[in-house]
Formats: sequence, structure tokens, C-alpha cells
Amino acid sequence: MLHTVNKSPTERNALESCLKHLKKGSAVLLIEDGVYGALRGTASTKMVEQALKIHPIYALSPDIEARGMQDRVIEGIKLVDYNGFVDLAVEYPGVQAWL
Amino acid sequence: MLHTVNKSPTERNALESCLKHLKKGSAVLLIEDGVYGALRGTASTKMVEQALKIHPIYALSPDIEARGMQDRVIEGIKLVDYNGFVDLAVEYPGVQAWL
Amino acid sequence: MMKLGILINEGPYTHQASDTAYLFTKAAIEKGHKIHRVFFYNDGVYNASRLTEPPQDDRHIVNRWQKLAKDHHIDLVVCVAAALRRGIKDENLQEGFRISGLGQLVETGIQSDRLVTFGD
Amino acid sequence: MMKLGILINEGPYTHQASDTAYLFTKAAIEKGHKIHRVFFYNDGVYNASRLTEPPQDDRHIVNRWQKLAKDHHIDLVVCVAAALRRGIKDENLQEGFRISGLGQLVETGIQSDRLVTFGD
Amino acid sequence: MEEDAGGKVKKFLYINRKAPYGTIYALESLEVVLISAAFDQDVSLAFLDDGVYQIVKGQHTKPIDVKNFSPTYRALEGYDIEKLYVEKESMEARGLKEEDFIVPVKVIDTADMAELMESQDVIMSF
Amino acid sequence: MEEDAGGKVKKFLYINRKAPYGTIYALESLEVVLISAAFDQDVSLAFLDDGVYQIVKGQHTKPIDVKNFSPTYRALEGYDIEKLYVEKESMEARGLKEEDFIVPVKVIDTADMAELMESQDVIMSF
Repeated sequence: MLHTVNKSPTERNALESCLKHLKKGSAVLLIEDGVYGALRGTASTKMVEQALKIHPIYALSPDIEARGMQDRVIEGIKLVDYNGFVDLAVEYPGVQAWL
Repeated sequence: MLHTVNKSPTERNALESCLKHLKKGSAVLLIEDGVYGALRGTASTKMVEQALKIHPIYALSPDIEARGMQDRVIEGIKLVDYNGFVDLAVEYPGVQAWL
Repeated sequence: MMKLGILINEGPYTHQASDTAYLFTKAAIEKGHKIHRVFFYNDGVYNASRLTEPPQDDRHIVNRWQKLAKDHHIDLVVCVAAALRRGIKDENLQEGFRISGLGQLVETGIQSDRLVTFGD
Repeated sequence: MMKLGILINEGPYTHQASDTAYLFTKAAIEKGHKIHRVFFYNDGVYNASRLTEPPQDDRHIVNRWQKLAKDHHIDLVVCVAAALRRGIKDENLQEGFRISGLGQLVETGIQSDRLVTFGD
Repeated sequence: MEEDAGGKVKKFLYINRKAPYGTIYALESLEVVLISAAFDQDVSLAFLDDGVYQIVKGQHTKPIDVKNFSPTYRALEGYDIEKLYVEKESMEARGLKEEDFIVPVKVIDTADMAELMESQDVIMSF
Repeated sequence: MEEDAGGKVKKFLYINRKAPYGTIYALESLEVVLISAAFDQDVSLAFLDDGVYQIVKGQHTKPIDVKNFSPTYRALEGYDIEKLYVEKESMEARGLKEEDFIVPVKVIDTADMAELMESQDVIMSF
């Protein structure tokens, strides 16, 4: 399953709840304000780094750049553009949005 | 100042942020989904009880009843209706909404 | 008796903000306070759509505001910039609302004893 | 090549959901995938308002969807129940969108290889 | 209503993570669930995070002048929609017990909820 | 524009707690701030919680096809709106430093932010 998260982890509980519900083989894609979850040195970094040990985590680079966060992404998080988003949605057997 | 909070404390950070910014003499009014912050036995109860030692906390009873929470309100939190909301807005020198 | 300004930032039905604002405003009027203005901003501009048609058994948020304003001579102002980008124009504006500039919001803040905000 | 269904739950400009959905859908088409339907629900119905008029230097979200649909024969469906309570009707519906029932959303789930949701 | 979906039966999961009344998502999610009953699919509902508040007993919405839609969850059984799952950790963090709910539900833990999500064909979240 | 407000000068505080682009609140808040410049009031802006992200340097919005409004914060000075406050704790929890901001700001702690809020006549939050 590909899980998409579009909320900032410092404003809402969506990312935290998502990470608790990942099964083996699942991946996370951070989009929109969700990309704040991809950053180094924040209150949520440790939680994300823990999940990253087990699950691939992606972040939508257009959203990262829009927010000026291009130099702050946690090592190991893969950046994708909209084409990459489409590829992920196709590659995984389903897409679950954590709204 | 009267601070209004309309977000659930288990979904967003609004209540937590509000409580950190209370000055002596300020009060909090929980409305809409914010009334979930008025409940006993939840993950946010302790935080609210701490604030209650120093600040008056009110909850909008129509919103409490709508959500079926009438028997779960923390002792010491005062219930008000829309008339009471108006009285509080008038009594305090300003109203700050934590959106 | 006080002069109150009301700011509504969310659309009807989707968020409770407009419901709460309405019930607050009604209570304030009944208590003898004066409503300087109700200002609709952000998605709040959708509260002014004349085409709104809720289910029969549901409250009619738009018409409720309209009636309250008519009965008590309340100024219902919809922000023009917020309205244009959301498709609210004279063409679909309910009677009793008027479209004006953001300056009316700032003026509400200046002229009211309290500005009370309802949003998300 | 896959058949994708798109669900949009938020209105234009207010939330980024419709922007992301558009850019995703466009990329999917360019990659050769088929879009079974774009379904507009909740505040998503506001994406279909013909009266929408953003500032000159801003993207026109409504017309952008309309053009994409025309160029690639995409079915843009607006939920009738969600639309009525939000004041979207034939009267202010942009060409290229059609109003229909929620069953079309369930059908999209059944017929598509993937349903991708964009919301708040 | 067009109910012919070519004979396919898919597993549909409706995920409810938001509280009722503050926003319309809970109600409009329920409206989709009701419609889906006509399509003979394999439907489940999951209540987690603040979504567990949607099905709490004793909702009285008259004071806020909004329709109380919680009794509708009881009607789901009549449409053969009987798989309602509540996440234990979400329920407990809100001081709720199984008997607080207006409908019979199956209480499952986070690991089982994750399993449930993973086993679906179509997931809808509002 | 009607700018006559009877000569009153009030303290206006615009509170920014939301990130930019995911929602329109940051932009539409800024639009009110700009209009307020015409009214000769005593205007301050507060950035706390995710609001601090609004004024981070290096925003490039072309890839999401949305207008980058962050340079507009720099224009505020020209309208004599110079009191921009950032909450230290919010900034640090997001790994940001004072030099990461696109405009000069005053960094204050939570206690001072609370003081600032308390001293205002009109508070607008979006």
C-alpha cells in the first residue's frame, strides 16, 4: 500500500497515525504540507527516521521546493515529482490517503 | 483575553498551543470540536486539568450535547450556552480564536 | 450594550463555523448588543450563495443569515477578492448580502468593541 | 497502462488538493494511463463553478480542469447532493463538468485499478 | 441509479478519522457508504483516531440546530453493511468503551487495523 | 477605499499559525494585512507554530504552479508595517534560525508572545 500524508506533523496527527499503521512492504509519500514531515532537525524528525529504517519514504519535490525546504530533507527520503507520484501509485497495489 | 478553541486536541495542536499562551486573568472557551478537550479520561485530560488550576475554562454545552459528551466533562469546567458565550466575549477585553 | 463585529472564514455545512457564528450573533442581538457587521472571508463567502439548496430536513444556513440581517438591519459583507476566486458574484449572491472590499473588515475591527472570529 | 480514478474533496484555491490532483492527473495522462473519472465531492464541487474568477496572475483551476477534460475526454463528475447544499447547479456549472449521483463514485472505485484521493 | 458494475466484487474500506459536526466529513462519508450498499460490494467501515467519536451514544444535536445522523449507523445493518471496526488504542485514548457505541462494532488493535487496511481493494477517506 | 475610521488608532495583531500553500490562509491573511496599511493602525504580525514556515527563504513555487507570495512580506516595510514577531520555540521545533527568514523579525519566547497577544485591541486569525 502507498500511504499519502498531506498534513504537517506539527499541526495534526495524520503522519503519526499513518506511521503506526504501516505494514511490511508499505511506503509513505509526503505531499503538500505533509512534506514538513520530511525535514531534518524538527520535532518530528526522530519519528520519521525510525519509520525510514523499515519503510521507503518519499516526498514530492515540487512541494518541498515551493516551501523552500530543498536543503533540509532527511537523508534516505527519496524525492519524486508528479511523474514519480504516478509511478508509485501504479507500483503499489493501492493508495490510502491520510486526510 | 478570552481564548476560543474549536479543534479536537487529539487531532490538532491548537489547544496545546493556546494553553501555553495564557496570561494571568485569561480564560478559555472550548467550542465545536474543541469540546473534546473538556473530557475526563482522555489523552489530553491532564494538560487541561493543569491549566484549570490557574485559568477558568468554559465549554459550550450545545456542542457538548451534540457530541454525546454531557456525562464526561472534567469537574471544574463550566458549561455555557450561546448566551453565556456572548457574556464571556463581552466580559473579557478581547477574543482570540485559535484557528 | 456593546458593538460586536463577526468574522466568518468557512463555508456553510462543511465547517460548523457559520452555524456557531449564527447562533452567537442571534444570542448577542437578543441580549441587546449591536452587530456592527458580519464579514465573510476565505471560504466564508460561500455563505452568500443564492443557489444553496440543502436537504429539506436541514437548516438553510444562507437564508437564515439573510432573515436575521433583514429582521435586525445587519450589514452582511462578502469580501470581493475572496468571492471572485471562489465564484461568488452578483449573479449568484443572495439578497441581503453585499460584496465589498477587505477594508470593511479592518474597519469592523476599528469600530467594534469586540471582533469575534469563527473559522477552521 | 492502468485505469485511474481521482477523488477530490476540497475546493479550489482554499486547499492545495485540487492543484495536486490536477498535476497528478496530467502526469498520469502523459504517461499513457487512462483516467476513468474525476469525481468532485465535499467542497470539491466548488471546482466546477463557472463564475470562478481568480486574479490575472494566478492559475485558473476550473478552466484548467475543463481543458484537460476536453483534450483527453475525461469524465468530470460533480456529486449532486454535495453540490446542492453548496450552491452548485446547472446554472453556474462550468461546461465540461456534469452533475450526477454518488453512485458514480462507488462505480469509479469498482472500475478503476487505483482510486487516488485528494482532500484535507 | 446505475448499479451494474460488471459483476466485480471489491473490498471497500471507508476510513473515518474525524469527529462529527465540527466538519461535514463524517456525514458525507456516511452518505457514500449508504450508496455503496446498492452495489453489492464487500464493505467495511473503520473508525480510528477522532473518528471513534462519530458512533458515540447520546448525541443530541438540537441545541446546535444540526441533524443528528448517528442513528443512521444503526440502519447500516439493514443494508448488509455489518463490518464496523473500531481501533482499541483510539477508543481508549478518548476514554471510551465498547458499550459507549451506538452500534455493534468489532474492537481491534492497531496491528489488526493495519492488516485490515492492507487487505482492501479500494480505500476511501474523507 | 474608505479609510476614515474616525481617527481611532487600535493595536491590530495578525496571528499566523498555518503553513503556506497547503491552504490559502497564509495568503489571505497577508491580503488583509496589506489593506490594513491604509488605515493607519498599529499593526503587528505574529508567526508561531507552523506559521513560521510562511516567511522562510528560498520558496520556489513554479513546480506547483502557484504564485510565490513570500516576497510580499518584504514589501510590508514600505507600508510601515515593521513589527513582525516570530516565536522562538516554534522556530526551534522546526529546525529554523533567525537567518532563515526572508524579512527581519523579532524573535521572542512564548511568554513574550503571550504578553504581545494580551496587549492587543483586535486579533485576527485565519
